[in-house]
Amino acid sequence: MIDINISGRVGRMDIVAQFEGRGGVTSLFGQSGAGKTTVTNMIAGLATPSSGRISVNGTVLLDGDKGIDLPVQARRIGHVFQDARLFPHLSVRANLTYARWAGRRSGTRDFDEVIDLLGLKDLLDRKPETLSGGERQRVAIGRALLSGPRLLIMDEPLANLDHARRNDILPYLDRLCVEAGIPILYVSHSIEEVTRLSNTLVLLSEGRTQAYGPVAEMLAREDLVHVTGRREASALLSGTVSRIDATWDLAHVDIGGPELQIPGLAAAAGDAVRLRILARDVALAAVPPEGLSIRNALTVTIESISGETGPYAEILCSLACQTIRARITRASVSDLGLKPGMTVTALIKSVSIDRGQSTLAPPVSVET
Amino acid sequence: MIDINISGRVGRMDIVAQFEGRGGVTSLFGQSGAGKTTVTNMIAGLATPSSGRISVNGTVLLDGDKGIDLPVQARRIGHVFQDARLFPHLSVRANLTYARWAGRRSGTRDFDEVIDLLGLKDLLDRKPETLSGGERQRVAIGRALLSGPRLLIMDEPLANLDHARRNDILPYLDRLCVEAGIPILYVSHSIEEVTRLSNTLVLLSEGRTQAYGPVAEMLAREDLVHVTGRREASALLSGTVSRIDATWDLAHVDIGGPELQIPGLAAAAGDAVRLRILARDVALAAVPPEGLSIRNALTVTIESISGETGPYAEILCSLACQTIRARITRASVSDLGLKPGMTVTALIKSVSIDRGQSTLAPPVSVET
Amino acid sequence: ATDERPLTVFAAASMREAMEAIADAFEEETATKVVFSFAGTGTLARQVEAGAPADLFVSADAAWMDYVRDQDAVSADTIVEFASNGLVLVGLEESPVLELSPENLHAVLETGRLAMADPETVPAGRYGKAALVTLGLWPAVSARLAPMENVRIALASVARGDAPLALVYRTDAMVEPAVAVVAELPQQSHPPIRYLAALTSSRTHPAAPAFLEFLNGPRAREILHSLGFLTDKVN
Amino acid sequence: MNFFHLQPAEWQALALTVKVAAAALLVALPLAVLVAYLLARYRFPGHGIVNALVHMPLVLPPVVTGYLLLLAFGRKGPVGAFLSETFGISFAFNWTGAALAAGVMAFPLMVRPIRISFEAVDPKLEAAAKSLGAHRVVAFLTITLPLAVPGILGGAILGFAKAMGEFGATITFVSNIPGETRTLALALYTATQTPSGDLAAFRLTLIAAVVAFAALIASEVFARRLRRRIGGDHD
Amino acid sequence: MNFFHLQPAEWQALALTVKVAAAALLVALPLAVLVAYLLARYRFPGHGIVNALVHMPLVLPPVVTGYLLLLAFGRKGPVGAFLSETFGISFAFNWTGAALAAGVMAFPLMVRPIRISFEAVDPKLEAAAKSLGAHRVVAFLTITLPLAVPGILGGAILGFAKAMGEFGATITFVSNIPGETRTLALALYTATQTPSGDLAAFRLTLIAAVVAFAALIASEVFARRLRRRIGGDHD
Ligand SMILES: Nc1ncnc2c1ncn2[C@@H]1O[C@H](COP(=O)(O)OP(=O)(O)OP(=O)(O)O)[C@@H](O)[C@H]1O
Ligand SMILES: Nc1ncnc2c1ncn2[C@@H]1O[C@H](COP(=O)(O)OP(=O)(O)OP(=O)(O)O)[C@@H](O)[C@H]1O
Ligand SMILES: [Mg+2]
Ligand SMILES: [Mg+2]
Repeated sequence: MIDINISGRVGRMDIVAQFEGRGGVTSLFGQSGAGKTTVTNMIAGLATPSSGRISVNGTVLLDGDKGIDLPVQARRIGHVFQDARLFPHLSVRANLTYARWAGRRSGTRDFDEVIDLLGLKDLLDRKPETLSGGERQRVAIGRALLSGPRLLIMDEPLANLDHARRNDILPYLDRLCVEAGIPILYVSHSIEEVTRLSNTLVLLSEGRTQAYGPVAEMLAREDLVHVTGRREASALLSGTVSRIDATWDLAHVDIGGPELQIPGLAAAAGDAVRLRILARDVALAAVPPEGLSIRNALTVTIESISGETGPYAEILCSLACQTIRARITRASVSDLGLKPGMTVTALIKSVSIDRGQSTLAPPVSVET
Repeated sequence: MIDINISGRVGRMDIVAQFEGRGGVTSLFGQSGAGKTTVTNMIAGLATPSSGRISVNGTVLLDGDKGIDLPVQARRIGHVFQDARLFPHLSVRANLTYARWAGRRSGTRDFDEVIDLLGLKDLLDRKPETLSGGERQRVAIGRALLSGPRLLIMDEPLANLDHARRNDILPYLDRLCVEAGIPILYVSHSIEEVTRLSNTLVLLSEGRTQAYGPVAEMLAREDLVHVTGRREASALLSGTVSRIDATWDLAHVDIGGPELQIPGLAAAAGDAVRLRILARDVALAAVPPEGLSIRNALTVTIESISGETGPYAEILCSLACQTIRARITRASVSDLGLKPGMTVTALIKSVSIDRGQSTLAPPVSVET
Repeated sequence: ATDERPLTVFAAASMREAMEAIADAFEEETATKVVFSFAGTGTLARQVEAGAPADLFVSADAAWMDYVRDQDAVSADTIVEFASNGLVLVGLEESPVLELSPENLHAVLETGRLAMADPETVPAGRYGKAALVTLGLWPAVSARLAPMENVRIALASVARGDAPLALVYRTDAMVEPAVAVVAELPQQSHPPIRYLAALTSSRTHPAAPAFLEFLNGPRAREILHSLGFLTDKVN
Repeated sequence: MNFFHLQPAEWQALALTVKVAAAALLVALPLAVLVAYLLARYRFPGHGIVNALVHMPLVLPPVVTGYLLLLAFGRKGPVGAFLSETFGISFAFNWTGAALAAGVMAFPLMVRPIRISFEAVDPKLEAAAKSLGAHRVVAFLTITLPLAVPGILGGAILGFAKAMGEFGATITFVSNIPGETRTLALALYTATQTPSGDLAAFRLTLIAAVVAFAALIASEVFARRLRRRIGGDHD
Repeated sequence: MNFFHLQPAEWQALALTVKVAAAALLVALPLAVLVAYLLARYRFPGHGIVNALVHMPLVLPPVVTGYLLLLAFGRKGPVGAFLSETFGISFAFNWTGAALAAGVMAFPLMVRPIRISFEAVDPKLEAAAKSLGAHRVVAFLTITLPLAVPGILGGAILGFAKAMGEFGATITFVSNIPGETRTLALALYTATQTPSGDLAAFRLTLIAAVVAFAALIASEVFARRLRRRIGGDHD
């Protein structure tokens, strides 16, 4: 639980940020220069808002009215800065353990575990100056993870990391939220990262929070497409793993009636999962087709068709209490004669689903 | 044309880099810590290789044997550093125009054009310290663009930028290569960016160039998947725009027989284009299906099926001298009874193609 | 003879008051302006040797005058001795008169030091040491010395109570109201304290000989006398 | 006498000089670090006055500073009286006084480079340290202080060199007592004040030069090692 | 006489002091910047010796430095004779000599802070400038030099303050000639040479303090404005 309501000013920009994260990962999403870093700095106590209230898991860090203003060192926020900000005179090891020896904080994370995760084993005795860009970023993440924080702020922590490394780190952050119950405030300009990770999405634009709420809801909101971006429109499906097909390595996920077959999902039967399905990965068929390599064919009802200018149309479909989005060409809408109310088949390539979008659903956010 | 053959040492890592870029964008791709930045520094003259030869468009910048070693300021390389490296005491404007007033270089790029592209108009009188991470990166790009370089080195220049901004900048870089004939050496850990932009892909691992060559070739090479990454296997199709369907805003692209319909392609009839098609966006059908929203159904012949462990299989298909890759589940391979030699239908959602992967093919690289 | 340029005199800093008074009188009489460069005699001697633009050199120490004479930096035949001085011991204003004996000195210096000009570097100190040796007092005080860079500071340290006793010129004792003379050292106990003046070899001012003469004349003697200098020898 | 063989008096002066300079450094350096930090990071009322006070010993002739020290720290001086009554500490005519004079004179030379280094340390790093739980004092000690080492070392070098060479304030404040306050600088001065002292002065100059040279080399080596350790070495 | 009304002699000394200090700064600062840059960025043979030479005036008592200057730059000194014959420049006993002495004494105080600032400038920025086509000299002038301004300013302040207060080397080298070489510091010394000079000394101390204070305030304001301009202000 984080509860933020602050306002202030930096340069010529007014900052007005008001949002709640109900647990798990809260993502701060916005364009370059939208004020994301500034907001995190105010929360961490590094910049002073002119007024407001900040509380994390019930602990009030700032309350302008009550005169509460915890100093930085008392806020217990693990902060991964956008610019790494490693201590140049200390070895990587001393940087990583700084909170322990200088901050008297006993991290709950195991040192070796974090080192392993971030691939820092060979760098421990080096000085930050000799590290590559990505290495520096990883050390910064490790330092924050090992500081025993009550809240983790991560400002574009994966910008310089390759996909393989990202895919190691993201599930770890997931687990951190779930197991250790540490809320994460995650800043990113990558909607993929954001939707993959977050429970709550906060949209920031020109210093103001435009809207916030559960990721699925935010992505579905038409009025926010200018911020979330048309291109990556998607839907989130919640479901439960009904069984694991070991032969073909497919997980069968019950999404409230129909089943989806998902490859490469690290889950066990009974787990609650969230599946992010990109609109552009969903095709529609007027009649259920045969002999396709596409394994997931769902019978859905067309709710609405938003046909703007440009080549695309966005089709909102419903199935068993859930919503799915399809993005097809306007030409196809016309060819197939699609209309709201029609029953069609939504085709989803199994392979498309497993793109790092599927995660164990954090318990706090079972939205169904 | 850039021609690199250098070796040297940094810390405990030996650098051995040998590659040629035949024009356009040459991408240096490798994991964090692979030595990408070090190689670019050696090319720029900021680190000294122990031996080697560097030439750009025929001009020799370094030749250990002949004793040629141009100093940094004579190499005329526009360098976008991974860490921006703006001059902290100068305004954004003075940073951008530094090459002009301090380096006596008359840039060929128009100042206003670059400012517009990068959205820097409101920042011109600010000091770097007050810029956000993304703003800083954009200024660094602008500074390099305006330096009238004979070679542009860009070290992860878009890491902190949102998609919208990326999609403004990437086509510009494209044009820069084509129109101004300035080769670009591009460092990135994002295979998407790399394949979208590059003509030549150089794979770097542990300080050594593993392989280099045309992007399509490199992505198709099975022995390099551990570097290029399994997940994003793809194929590049070369073609010519045959006509533009204005009603539905679709470009029809002739790929040597069959035609593909592509939305949102900024091209005119007659243009040569390259289409990157991700393996995971290709589905296969045993019989040509009817009534689908999927517009591109190509008749192809299965060349090979690589069915490894794990849920996936990789199908290499050929059509009209070109190759296309499909990634489907092993379960589907079995269900449909796919075998090499079979003729099947490859289904490609039109919408999937337009993901920033399609570019005007730089004239130097018409590989067909 | 008047000249636009002032006459330049390099004079020992300890002579400042006297020299300025004499210069004023000289100017009154001849309308020739005199300027001084005051510093330690040793410093000035080396400068005169190095060709300083001095017309006259006034030394508080015969040894340094010999030195510059040997270097031909002053005209040997112009050296005159125009004043001399005596040595006294001073204490704080109400201090009783002190009988000069090792025991007495010992008693006074038990808790404090004898402030005096540095016996090794400053002429006043050299004379003082010679006197103390002659009087057999040296062993009693040598361990309790506070050698000072100049006499003024020695005086000041008594005036401030840092030292109970200072050995200074009688001229100095006369001008510091906070101290009182507790003993005079006999003139015979030390080499004569002589103030010498000479024209430098590099002099350029036509009035230089006139000023040297004036310095050695009755008007100057009067002034010197009023400030506590001994001029009887010259008389 | 072998030219390269130090005489006892020279040894004494050398040892005393090192003792005085080291003591001055030891006491003044931490204070200088504190003052430099305050001046660099805070704007408090009186900022300008503190800054001016720090620089005063540089602007005033050393003799004046020495004299002011004498007034304040002498036996009867307000501070001196208090210190001697309360703690039994006395600076008058004592090597500790020489160290005090050297420390005061060296102080501005230490504060400025240290302040420059503090100003060059990015306060964001200290903020990062605090966000990791470090108390502001701990953050200062573990981050800002080590990063300011080039300035602290530079200040220490200037301060030590100055303390070794300090002359005017020392001789005025604590006199020129062999074995107690006669440092190399004072011994050297002593030698130059005698017409025949040239050889001795030359020897002492050599000794001072050699010591200073050794100290400098040592500090450079130390600085280079430290810079490598703190990773600021850009070579 | 109004206490707050400066006397002609005081005016003269004040004007001279500012002239001497400014001249010393003007000539020595560029040289100090050059030497500091060389010491900071290059390891050449003789690095240690240059470094030691720079610090020498700090370690030696000023009197010795002044004496060495007298030997070298005096009318009969090798350098002095050469300069005066070839260029007609003479340092002996005129204000340019005072400036020379002040400059030499201030030199080490300037070099160290400047060197610290140079060492703190990331050489990668200069490399970036070169990659944008700037010649190494241009890159130095447009990047490294402006970024080292805190150190240069700090060095200038220390140097100016020192030049204003320089005493020992000046009086030894160019003597204490009113209107020519009698700066405030020397005038102050002269005043202390007479017991009646206390008031004059006090006035001169005040003048020196006020000037120094004004210079400091000005430099701080200038520094703050500059720091804001170069964006290094972290507040
Ligand atoms: N000290 C300052 N003076 C003036 N403007 C400032 C200052 N600090 C920040 N800004 C401006 O405030 C805006 C918000 O900055 P912030 O760093 O919070 O952006 P951001 O959302 O983190 O962007 P990015 O994704 O590029 O890092 C930017 O436009 C920035 O230029
Ligand atoms: N001065 C040095 N001393 C020791 N090792 C160094 C030094 N400089 C670089 N290295 C190491 O060399 C390797 C290559 O560094 P480089 O910066 O070229 O990597 P990179 O490919 O650019 O990585 P990234 O994508 O993370 O920026 C890294 O492992 C780095 O730690
Ligand atoms: Mg930011
Ligand atoms: Mg790199």
